[in-house]
Amino acid sequence: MHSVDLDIYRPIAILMIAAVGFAISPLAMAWLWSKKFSPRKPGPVKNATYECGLASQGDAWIQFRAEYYLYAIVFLIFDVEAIFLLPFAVAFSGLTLGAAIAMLVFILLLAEGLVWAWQKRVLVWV
Amino acid sequence: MNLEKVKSDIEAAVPGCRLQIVVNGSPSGQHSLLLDREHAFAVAKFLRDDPELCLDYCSNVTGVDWPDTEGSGYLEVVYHLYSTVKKHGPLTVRMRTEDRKDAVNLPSFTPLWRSAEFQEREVFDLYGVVFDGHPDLRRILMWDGFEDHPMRKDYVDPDDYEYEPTAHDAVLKRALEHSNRDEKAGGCQ
Amino acid sequence: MDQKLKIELSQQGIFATTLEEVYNWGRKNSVWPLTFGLACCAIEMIATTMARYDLARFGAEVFRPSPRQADLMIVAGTVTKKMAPQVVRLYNQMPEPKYVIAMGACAISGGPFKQGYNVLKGIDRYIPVDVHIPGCPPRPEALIDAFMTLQKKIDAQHLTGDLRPRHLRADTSSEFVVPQYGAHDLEPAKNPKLWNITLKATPTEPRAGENEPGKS
Amino acid sequence: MIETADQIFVILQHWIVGFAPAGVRWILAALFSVIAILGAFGGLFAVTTILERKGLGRIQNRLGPNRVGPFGILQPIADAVKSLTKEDVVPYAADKVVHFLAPVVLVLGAFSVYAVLPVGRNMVLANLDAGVLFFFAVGSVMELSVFMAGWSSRNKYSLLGAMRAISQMISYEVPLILSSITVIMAAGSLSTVAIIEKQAGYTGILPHWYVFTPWGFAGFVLFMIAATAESNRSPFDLPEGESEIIAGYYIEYSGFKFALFFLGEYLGMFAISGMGITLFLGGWGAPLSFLAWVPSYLWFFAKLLAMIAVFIWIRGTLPRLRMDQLLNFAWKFMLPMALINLVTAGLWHFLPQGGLRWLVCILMVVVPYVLLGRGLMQGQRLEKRVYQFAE
Amino acid sequence: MSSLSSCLLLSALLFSIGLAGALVRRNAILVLIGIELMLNAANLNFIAFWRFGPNPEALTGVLFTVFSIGVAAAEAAVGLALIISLYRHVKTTNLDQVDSMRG
Amino acid sequence: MLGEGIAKGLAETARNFFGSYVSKERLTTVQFPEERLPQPEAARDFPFLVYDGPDWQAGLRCVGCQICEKECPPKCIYIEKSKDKKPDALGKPQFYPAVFNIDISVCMSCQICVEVCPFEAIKMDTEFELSTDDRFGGLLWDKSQLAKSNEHYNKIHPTEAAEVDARLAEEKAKAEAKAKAAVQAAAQAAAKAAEAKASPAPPSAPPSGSAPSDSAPSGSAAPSAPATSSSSSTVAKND
Amino acid sequence: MSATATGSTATGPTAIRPTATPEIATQEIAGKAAAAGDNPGELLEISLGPHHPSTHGVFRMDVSLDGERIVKLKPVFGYLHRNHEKIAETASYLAAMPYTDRLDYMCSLSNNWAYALSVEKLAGLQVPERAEYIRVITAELTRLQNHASTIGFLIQEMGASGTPLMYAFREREKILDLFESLSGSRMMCNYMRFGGCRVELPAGWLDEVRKVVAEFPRFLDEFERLLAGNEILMARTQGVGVLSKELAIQGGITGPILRASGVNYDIRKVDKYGIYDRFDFKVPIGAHGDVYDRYMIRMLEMRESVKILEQALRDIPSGPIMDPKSKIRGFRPKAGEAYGRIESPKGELGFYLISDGSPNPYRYRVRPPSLINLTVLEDMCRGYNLADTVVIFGTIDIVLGEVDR
Amino acid sequence: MLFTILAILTVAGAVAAMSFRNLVHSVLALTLAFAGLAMVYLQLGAQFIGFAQILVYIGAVAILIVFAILLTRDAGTTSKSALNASASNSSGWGGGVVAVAVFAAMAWAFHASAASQRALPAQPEATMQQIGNALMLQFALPLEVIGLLLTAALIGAVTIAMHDRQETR
Repeated sequence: MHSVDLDIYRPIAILMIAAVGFAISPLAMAWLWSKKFSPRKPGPVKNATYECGLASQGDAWIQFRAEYYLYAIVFLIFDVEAIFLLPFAVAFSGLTLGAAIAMLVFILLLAEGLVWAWQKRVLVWV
Repeated sequence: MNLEKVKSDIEAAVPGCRLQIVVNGSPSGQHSLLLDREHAFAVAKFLRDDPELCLDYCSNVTGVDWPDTEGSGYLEVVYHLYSTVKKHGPLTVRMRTEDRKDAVNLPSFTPLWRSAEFQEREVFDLYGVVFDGHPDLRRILMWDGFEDHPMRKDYVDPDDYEYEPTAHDAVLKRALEHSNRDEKAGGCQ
Repeated sequence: MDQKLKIELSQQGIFATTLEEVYNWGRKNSVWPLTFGLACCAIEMIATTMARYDLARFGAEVFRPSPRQADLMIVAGTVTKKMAPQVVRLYNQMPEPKYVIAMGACAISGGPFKQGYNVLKGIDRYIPVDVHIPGCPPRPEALIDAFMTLQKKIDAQHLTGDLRPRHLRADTSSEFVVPQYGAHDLEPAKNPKLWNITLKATPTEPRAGENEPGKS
Repeated sequence: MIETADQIFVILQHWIVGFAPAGVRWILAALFSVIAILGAFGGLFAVTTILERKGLGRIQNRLGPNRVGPFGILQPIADAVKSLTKEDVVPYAADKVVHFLAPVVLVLGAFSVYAVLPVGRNMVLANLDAGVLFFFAVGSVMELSVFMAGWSSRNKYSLLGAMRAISQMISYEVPLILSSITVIMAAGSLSTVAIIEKQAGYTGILPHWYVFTPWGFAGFVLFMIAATAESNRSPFDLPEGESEIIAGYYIEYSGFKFALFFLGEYLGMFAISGMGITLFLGGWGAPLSFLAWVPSYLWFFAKLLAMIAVFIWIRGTLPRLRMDQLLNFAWKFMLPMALINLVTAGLWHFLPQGGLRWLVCILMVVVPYVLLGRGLMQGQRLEKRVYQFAE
Repeated sequence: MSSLSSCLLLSALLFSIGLAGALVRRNAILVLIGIELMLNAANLNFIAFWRFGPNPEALTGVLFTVFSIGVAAAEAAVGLALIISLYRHVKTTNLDQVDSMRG
Repeated sequence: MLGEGIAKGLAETARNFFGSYVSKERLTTVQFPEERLPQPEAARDFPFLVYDGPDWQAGLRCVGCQICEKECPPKCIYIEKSKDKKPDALGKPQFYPAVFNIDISVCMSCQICVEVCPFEAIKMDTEFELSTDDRFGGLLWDKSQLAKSNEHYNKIHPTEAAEVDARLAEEKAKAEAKAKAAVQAAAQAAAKAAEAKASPAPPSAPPSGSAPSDSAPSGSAAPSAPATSSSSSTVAKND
Repeated sequence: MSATATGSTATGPTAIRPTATPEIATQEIAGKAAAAGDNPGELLEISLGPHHPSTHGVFRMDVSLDGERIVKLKPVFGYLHRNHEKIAETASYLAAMPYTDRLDYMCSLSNNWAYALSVEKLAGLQVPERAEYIRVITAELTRLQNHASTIGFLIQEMGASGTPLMYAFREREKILDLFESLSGSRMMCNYMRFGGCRVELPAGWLDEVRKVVAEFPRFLDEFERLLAGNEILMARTQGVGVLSKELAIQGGITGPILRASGVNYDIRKVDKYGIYDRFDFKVPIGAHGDVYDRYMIRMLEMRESVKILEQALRDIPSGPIMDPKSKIRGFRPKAGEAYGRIESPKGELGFYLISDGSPNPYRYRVRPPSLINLTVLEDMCRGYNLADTVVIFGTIDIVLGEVDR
Repeated sequence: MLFTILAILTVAGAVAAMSFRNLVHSVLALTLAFAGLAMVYLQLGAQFIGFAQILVYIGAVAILIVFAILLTRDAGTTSKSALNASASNSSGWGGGVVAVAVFAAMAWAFHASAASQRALPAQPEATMQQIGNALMLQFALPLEVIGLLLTAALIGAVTIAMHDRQETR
């Protein structure tokens, strides 16, 4: 069912494959170099986690504060808003004032969420 | 600041304390006040809080080792006190431990002057004076498992002088001792 | 590269020669030091990277704070016994090829502080040092000079053959013993694999006539 | 002649592709463009590193690298050779697969966005209908790769760096998209090519770039600030904040993997600058009408280099923000400004042409700027202080 | 070979995987991931029916998907917030343990 | 207004950037191996031993008194005093350092050895390009490496060296005068004695005493040096 | 107390942090181990240092982070403990002088002066007037270069990619050139002696100094244009790391940090050591005690130092530079003790010497400003960000050689 | 052909996401599934939806999940009991059976349905312009509703997530 439409993605696919190749080929070269000339020598100290010259104590994978999450929520909401704004923006020049106002209301709704979060001191990093 | 007057003031304020003026022979003329262990904290508190003296700033804490004095010797801690308000000083006060082995306890002045915190830890680390009432008395300069008190006069350096191309005097002696030890142990190679 | 070396290399084939040249050229011109200052010398090391002396001209201003990305450890200052394990660990954590410049008297031998109980008498008791710069502290120019000495040293290294440097050999470890804190001293007090001088260190007798210290 | 110079790469591509059988022509054509993109921007990365080092050097009263090759231009090659031959250390504690994938994904994401970036007239890999959306969508993959790097290293500093990186990138993505929506509103298309073509033409000698409107200017500034943050450039370089968290999320990366992170970051910077150019600075268009004879791709790269110079200049001047200030700035200044700017752009469309439109729109931009700026400063209680002297 | 039936098959497969995950895995976050997968399967259905449906000009399917994405995002935000809140109280995200702690 | 200070800062860096192309003030880099800043006269790096005349062994001013060894704060000097005496530049028999080692891997360039030396024998050099990969060979300097001529000293510290030379010349003149006086006194005494004894022995000056009478301020080689240098070189061979 | 010091210490936006009064200060130390209980996140235990780009060498802080907020901070010392005091006690009085250069290696001449001053007190030596002027000139030059590079490092730690530091070092090099032509060494000057100075000034040196001093305000202006009004810098520094007046005195803080907290205590004014009573200069006093104040106090102090230098260069007399009673070899002060202190760029630098009549000091003690200024580090950092810690630490301006000795 | 590859990618991602022990790995696999699905959308001619899928799901939802994982200490250290529970729990088996049954039912339904036999119609036009017009003209009210929903979700989620924030300040 190759419709004409799909052709446009082909170069992108090739670009992506090439990009992966671009990243992997030097790594492969480096690997070959290490095989041929400069052997890798892992060791318990060398491959230990770096922590300012000391032996690392405790795990790094710990539970973080919830503050990060609040920002992520606000971001998610506005990211979704962008999804609605984009088609609107494309169609904007052909739209009536009423449609624009409809979008303004939409934006204001979300802005209200922002203002609420602002006033609730959600956007305060502790 | 007249030391005699300070002494009498203290004696009036802290009954029972035994003070002694230690005369300094050098041209600097900085005579000092020797406090007894039992009343030292009270005296220090008086020195800090007395509105006339108002020695709110403890500048310097020094440990001194006197191994040869008075039989078994003693450790001494010297405080230099100033006033940021009256802008006078230094008032030198000193305390002595009983001996250098076991009875090495002295009252800590850290609760009075935070600035003594690290310095007292240092004296503890390097001289082995134990400060009672210090909130966090750990070694500060040497590592935790270290056992000696290196600033004492009778401290013996670790034996790590293998290579000493320009050795002489005490250094040479140590290096020689080292090589002798190595020969006994079958050579260092 | 001297002539003899070239001939020797040409026997290994022109490819290897070119490869070696490119390899050494790349390594010597892209030496990224570790951001690692210990004491007084560190200030002169910083001064070397500053406007007047500008180590950047050699492509070496990329001071990497993480040992994983650094090539050169400039031991700039006194290594105390309390610090020595950390220095060795950092060196171990650097990827090969890695170089060490012992900058200043303290790093080489303990320097003026070597009589101290907490001072390591030379970092080469634990890690191999490529270039020593005497001085207390060495002038920034001296560090640049040492840097160029290191570049020359890198340039003279072989990629193949028996003379190749340590990091190209599979049989040598790139890790060195990290000393532990002991009750009186570090344990071990030296890395015997590195610190095995065959010199008779001291005169057998004090002030004994013609006996020469420092020479065997 | 001018036409030929402008289209030389396009003609070359057609000429080469012409030799191939019809079935594989598209592959060849795509490969030609892809190799051109990889080569051009990979090369630009090398040039930028040396330019940055030399430029910073000049700002700091010194010379910068000048020993390797003439004027030090071979410095990046030496660095590449060194990185290639450097040992690759993967910590034992690390999550090895993710650790390996992170730089690859970063480079993949960084390169993919070039698909919709027109570097010259008729020189775009894929003129997508939703090109700008593609740019932002694929660009968001880079956030994930940064997280992968920081998390998989299992290092405390790298994890802090990763958390910082994600917080920062998500916070600035919203103003980034919102400020570019103003342009989309004006251009009526998400296609990058169409946006540039909308900006073609001149009034007198001045071009019709969107940056020369009140909302466009504000949008451009917002976009570039957000772009700086998105590409982790100073003063928003917190994820790798050297003086705080040592090297941030790539602290445990060595050898060429580390170089790939550098590459990815710079590619991201070029891409986002290129998008800024496309949206606000007329893309490949000449800045003055009588300069239109210069090939279009040269204009694009000239503008890109100018943007890079600004990035370097800013890096040479400013200290880093703190995390809370960074987020405050994003949410309490950038986002409201972007929203207001959106409204301004709408207003611009509905107001009749003339001086009033300019006045209203400028006020719409400047007044919130001043107010929000002041609010930001006062929220932090920032002030210039007067000091007293004793005696 | 892409046709409506294969799209629907993929959608059904995704839905089932999501469902299986949501039912089998006991970690709250994984359950949420499963739910996200199910929503995605639904989105795929919208698109497939739009593409192969009777009047693709209407764009209803596309817009439905847009809205669905919005709803799913909101769902994810609230769901994860709940999980975090839950974790804060019972210090686990394992639903069994949550159950037992409640009981 | 927000951004004002940032703009000011940007202007400042831009000024420096463009200034670096026109003004030396804004481009302070000295490209070290090719360009060098002149070192000030007082510059000091590591000590060296001054010798007068062409022969370093004979001309060393050091008498092995070991004061510098004792005073050296990091204890980086090692001296062994000779057992015999050699005539120095003045011709006076002096001890000399049989061994004189400085471990410059320890030396802290503090100049205290220079200050305490009563013989102007040890001075500070300005050489700093000493980096080496040879820890034990390259950084322990013996007498032969340390000895540098008075001309070298004059070159690196002209003012100070001139003062030193003048002072030495003065001392030497004094010593000569004293020696002469002594000789004369001896001669007179001898004459007296002779007179007293009424013997015809001729008054003769000791040859060694008259040797440095052709002295120049920068201390040319003592004529008597060849006679003793052989012995000193045998000692030095052991270095 | 000056009139300026009456302003209350700033509470600022960080009022969440309890300002430690003397009474609760000790409780706080005692309660340091107790972690903040009610935080929702786990604490991330990180050691900053000993190898960290912004710990000024080999310092270490064991930090507990809640997110990025500091909950607990334990300084760990000793990584540069080079036994300075022990070495000095086994060597002659003179031999300790070059070692003092290496205490605070940014400002060796101040250290020289402090040590010389103490020995002069101990032995009762008189310093000739010209030598006093030379000491003032060198010490103030030292202050200039130290403050300049401190601020450079501070901004570096805020993340500027070296530019301010480079500018600071550009000026520092000029001053180091002066030191080198005076003493022979750039950093380790070893210039002062008991009872005077080692060598007479080289010809034309004072003119060189005049040139540098005349140019220095231009650099300060440039620095101020570059940074003082910068919003990012203000945001990073204002209200950060607030140190209250009471806690500053309690913690024995000295130097610009103390004055930034609003205490008028400058040893140059209090002790009037040397000839500082002859110069007309003022002591800038801060009101908030935050990082910005400490930064600005240093900037202002540099301007005051330039003023002192101008006066000293104008007035310097000719004459001898050494007390004739002083001698280089065989220096044996009478048994006794003396504590001498100066206002070094970092704070009160004191030397406490006990002599037993032998050629080497019986007890030789350095009162290092850097170490004691660190006493309140945890109090200043607690509740702030990781990024702030680095900046707060930077404004304390420590040099590890002095902290650990 | 292409569709098959994409479908396999998507399903593999989904299966991996649901079966990895390490939650972060799960999320990364999930992004793979999302990406595969996005490509399916592209293949079906819904360009906008495809990219929106990437932007929202990979760029935002995955990040959100990652945050949630880091905030609940499940990264890499899924507790053993949880694993055991998933392996041996009878309800787990039951869940699997239910899922398979659902799949079978749906697959049968799709297969049997008449619609699925329909031939591929011509490529519909779905330009951004049209989507925008449709959104603003036909779906203006749902837009407002979704705006309300998003705001409500923002407020709700934030309220839930920060409920003990005041105490810590």
